[in-house]
Amino acid sequence: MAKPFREALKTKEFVVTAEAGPGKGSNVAKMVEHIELLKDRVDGLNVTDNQSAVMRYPSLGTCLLIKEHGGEPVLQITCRDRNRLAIQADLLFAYSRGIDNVLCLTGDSVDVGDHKEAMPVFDLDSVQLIHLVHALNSGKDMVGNELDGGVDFCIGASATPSADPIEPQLIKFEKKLGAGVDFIQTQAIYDLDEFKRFVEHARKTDAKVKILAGIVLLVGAKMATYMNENVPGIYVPQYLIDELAQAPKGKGIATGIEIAGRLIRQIKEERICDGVHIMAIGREERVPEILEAAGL
Amino acid sequence: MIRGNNKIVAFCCENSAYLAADKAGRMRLHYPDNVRIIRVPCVGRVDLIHILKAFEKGAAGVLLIGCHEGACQHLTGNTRAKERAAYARNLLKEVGIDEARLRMANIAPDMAQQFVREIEDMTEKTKER
Amino acid sequence: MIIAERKPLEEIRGMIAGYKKILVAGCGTCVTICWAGGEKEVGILSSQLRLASSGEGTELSIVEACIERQCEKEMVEELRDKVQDVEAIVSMACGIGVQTIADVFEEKPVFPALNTTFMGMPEAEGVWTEKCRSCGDCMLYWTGGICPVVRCAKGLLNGPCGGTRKGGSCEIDPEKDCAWVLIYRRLEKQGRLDLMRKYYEPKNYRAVKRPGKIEALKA
Amino acid sequence: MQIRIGVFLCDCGKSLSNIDFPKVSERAEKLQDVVHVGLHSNLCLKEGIEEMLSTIRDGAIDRVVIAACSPKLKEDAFRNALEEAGLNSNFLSLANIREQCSWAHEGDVTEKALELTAMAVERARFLKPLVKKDVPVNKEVLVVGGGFAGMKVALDLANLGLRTTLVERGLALGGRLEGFETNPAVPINSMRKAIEENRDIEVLTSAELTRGEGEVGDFSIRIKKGDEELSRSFGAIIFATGYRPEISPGDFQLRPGVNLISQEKLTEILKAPERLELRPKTIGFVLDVSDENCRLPTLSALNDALAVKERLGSEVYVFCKSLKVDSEGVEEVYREARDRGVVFVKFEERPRICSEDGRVKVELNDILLGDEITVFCDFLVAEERIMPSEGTEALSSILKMRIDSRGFCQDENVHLYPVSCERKGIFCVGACRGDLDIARASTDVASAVLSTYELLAPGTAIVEAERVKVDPEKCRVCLTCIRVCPHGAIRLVRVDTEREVAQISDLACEGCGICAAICPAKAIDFEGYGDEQILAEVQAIGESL
Repeated sequence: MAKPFREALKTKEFVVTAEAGPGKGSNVAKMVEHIELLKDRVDGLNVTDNQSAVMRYPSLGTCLLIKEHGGEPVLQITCRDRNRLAIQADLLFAYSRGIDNVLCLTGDSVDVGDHKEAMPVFDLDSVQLIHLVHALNSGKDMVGNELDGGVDFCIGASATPSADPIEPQLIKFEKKLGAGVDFIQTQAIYDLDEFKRFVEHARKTDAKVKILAGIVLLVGAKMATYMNENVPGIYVPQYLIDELAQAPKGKGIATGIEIAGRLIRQIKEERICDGVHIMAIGREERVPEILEAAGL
Repeated sequence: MIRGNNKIVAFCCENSAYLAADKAGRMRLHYPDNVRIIRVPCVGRVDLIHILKAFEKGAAGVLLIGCHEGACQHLTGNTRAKERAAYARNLLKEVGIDEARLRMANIAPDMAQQFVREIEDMTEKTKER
Repeated sequence: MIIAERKPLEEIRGMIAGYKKILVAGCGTCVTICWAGGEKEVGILSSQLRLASSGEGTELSIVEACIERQCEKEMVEELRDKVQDVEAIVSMACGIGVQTIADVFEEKPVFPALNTTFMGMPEAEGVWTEKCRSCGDCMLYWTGGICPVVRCAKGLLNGPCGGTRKGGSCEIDPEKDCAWVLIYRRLEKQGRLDLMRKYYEPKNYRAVKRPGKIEALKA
Repeated sequence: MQIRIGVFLCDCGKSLSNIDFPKVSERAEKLQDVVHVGLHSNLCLKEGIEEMLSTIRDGAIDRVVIAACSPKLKEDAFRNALEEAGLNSNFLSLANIREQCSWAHEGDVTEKALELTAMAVERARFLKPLVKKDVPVNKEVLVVGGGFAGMKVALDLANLGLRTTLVERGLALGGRLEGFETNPAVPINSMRKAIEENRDIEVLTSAELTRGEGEVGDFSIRIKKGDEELSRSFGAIIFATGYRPEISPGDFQLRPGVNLISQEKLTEILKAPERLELRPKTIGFVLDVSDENCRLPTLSALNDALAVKERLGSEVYVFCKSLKVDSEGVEEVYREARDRGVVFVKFEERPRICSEDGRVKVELNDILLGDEITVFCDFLVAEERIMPSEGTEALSSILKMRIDSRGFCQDENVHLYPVSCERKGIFCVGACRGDLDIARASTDVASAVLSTYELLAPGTAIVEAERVKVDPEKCRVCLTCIRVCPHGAIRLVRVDTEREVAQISDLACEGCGICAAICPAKAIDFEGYGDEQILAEVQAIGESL
């Protein structure tokens, strides 16, 4: 059995989590494979919630699977698909089944997903969601009704250190810290100097919050360029794109693994933050290699 | 049922196309006689309903002819007409009228040959329908 | 002002299929100003309908009219004489006008020729943008006069999402500004950024009980 | 009342043989509301017009349709004739059966001539009378900019008896003429004195325009002078805001230590050569790098080159590509410069300029020698680019005028040249329109002064009242027409205590009809080109007669 994630946050010098992206369909075999592969190598498996607004197997269901296979799940909840009733109900259910880590997110717009005509809910925003989880943790629902059997969630929030302009993002980030979170998981970072400035800023508001740097595995120069152009808040510096471009054909991913390993090693060695969250979008099976490259 | 009259209605700016048509006459440049010129003070005066009504009357084609871009006495009349023609083509498409039956052209007052070519061209195009 | 746009001709023709005599009724207020359903558009739609049906060889006679406001029962009454002579009414008003006509002339089928889209303002000639969603709980006083409910694609109340694109445009459309970046810049200019730092509770979606009703005379 | 249309057919001295006039005549009689059809051979001659007039005077008809030559030829004469006969001159509808019918087609065109006549008749049925009226115009003129052109405009207008207000944002009049070597020399001081002495010229220095409303004949302008804001009214406005020289950083990098200097700096040196530690042995000028058609920079470089020769006695090189000498007197200056020993070196490829041992090294391929040459200069005077004055854009937007693609006054449009802009009663003169020398600016001034005089001197202007008119009942106040009118001729006017509606100034309107086409409420009527009149013509097309 994995050690509880919140324990790891408190005690471990360097926390490592990995992202698990559910697939489209009821076949969970591949997911189980990934769980088995990663559950003992990382401190938490973080499950996306209809990521990129593309309908998939649910976050909650995947978290249950992780639990069943002896892993430590982190439930991602977005505000896009559920109103405040549904979110609270899901959280109660999650806690009742031993899922007690939650990452509170706004959620990508339905316009970027595969059900573009869906109603975007956004009854709450991410800051309000954090407040909601705190309310539940205190034994009451968000309108103040007593709960029969409370919850105790370890609460996380996200941040975008490379946003441009950064100031409005920082104000919102401070609101998240103000609402009270146990850990921060960032959007992919590649420029460590910029990231250091961000951590410094975060520490000024909340000295104790645990910060996990987001590491997205680059599989080639094309992906890096695509992300720069199309994924808000992610900026891959040109020297990394060049490095990827120089990789021999078919070896792009190996270079990507090396880059990810190098970043993680540097973060750990320089104690820039408290850990990393590895997002190997669609290449979860390569996470062990990244860990090896990072010397973990 | 609207009967076809096989006419081409040419809304001509009196500062350019209308003068070009006059010049074509003076030069005896003969062109098909199915064209009906309607003089307008600026091609920007031509409204969508004028175009549509011409087709309702059974026109084979409609031409909007104004000054060259940058030479409109009213600065934006010809560019507006161009936009309007594009919009009108969509309206025509919706009712199943070949978009090629509506065209916007730019002509200078002395371009008699060009005027004749526009008329001949439209006549030729609309014959095929 | 209410902004609307005309439905595709095919959809309108689908609605009126089978009717031989129709009234196309425009509205002289909001939809006139937004170039969707005024006297001018009544002329255009009628002309298109005539052209399309003559192209098909079907019979269609159209009565054209445009009144001051279709959302007023008394004004809609002006159409009564014309309505008597037709089998169906195509209303070129917003959804409110269509319903008023349908209420006044219950015996006749009424068809909407427009899609009512939003409340907005003219941005440039022929361009309108949405500015208010009539949430019934106006918060413009703390957002620098920029409404996040409608201008933020997600209607967020506590700041931008992580989707803000480089330079401050919106996740869903690089052509649109991120409302929260606009709010930040406005409040910064006014030296009121403290307003943005405050936490705002989840929105009260019962500020207006839907369907909305206001009784101004009631205490 | 029943409309009674008279149709006058003209066979142009029996020359239009491919039209069967008796047949046209016979069938035209059957057209709706036609009560008279006359066949003529000479409608454009006095006798022809007399024949027509007698029919009108009989009172038998009240609308006239003339099927003859192009309206572009005789329309005005026909309208005058109508008026002479006591009929409103707008009750005229023309069919162009000569240029656009008889002459344009081969074979018999009787049918077409008849249809064109029918179109004109149909249109005539919808004509309404237009009343000519006098509108008063304010005879005062605002001149913006107190440089050479502005001063000259003010003086010339004042001499013609029109009062002017000359607004200059600087401390004094004179503009760039101060310290600018001109040939022939401009008597700037005597101009200044003449203005001071002229009681018809009010000079406001350190003053700027802040707001502008209204149209030709009645502009309301706010002028800020110090802390004061003055409200004034003018009948016309003349822009003479001049230019601003600029050295493009991309073309030349003026760095301290490198003796690449601006023209301004050279003027400073020339004023007090005694302050120089060392008399420069060689001075170079470089031209045609940023703009091959530079007029003012060329002129000033030539004048400065001569001044350098005279006052410093240095060796002078002018590095140029084509040397624009098309301004008055410039060829002469150029010859004089050559005679005095100024060396002109022509290049095709951009010279390479760098500093070496405290001097400026210019390397270039001399196209006359066909060889690379190197010249060391103590100073190299950089070419200036002529740019619009600062604030041109803001000023233009105050008066709702368009600027050209380079930011100068006056949109690029052939119809506006030389000095008009799209708004009637506003003129642009001199270098605010671009790179114009003194001689050209003087021509501009003459042209603008003449137009202004014509416009304002009578104190009133004759207009056709409400030719293009907004129906206040139908106007939805959507402001579309105000936004689209290319001539700034429409504004909101309060019609009663509650309502404002768009109103078109009869004087400022140029009759394009763009507003009438775009008005979503169909509230704008354009007599002569109204919807019902245009559609009447359309309706007559293809009607079997």
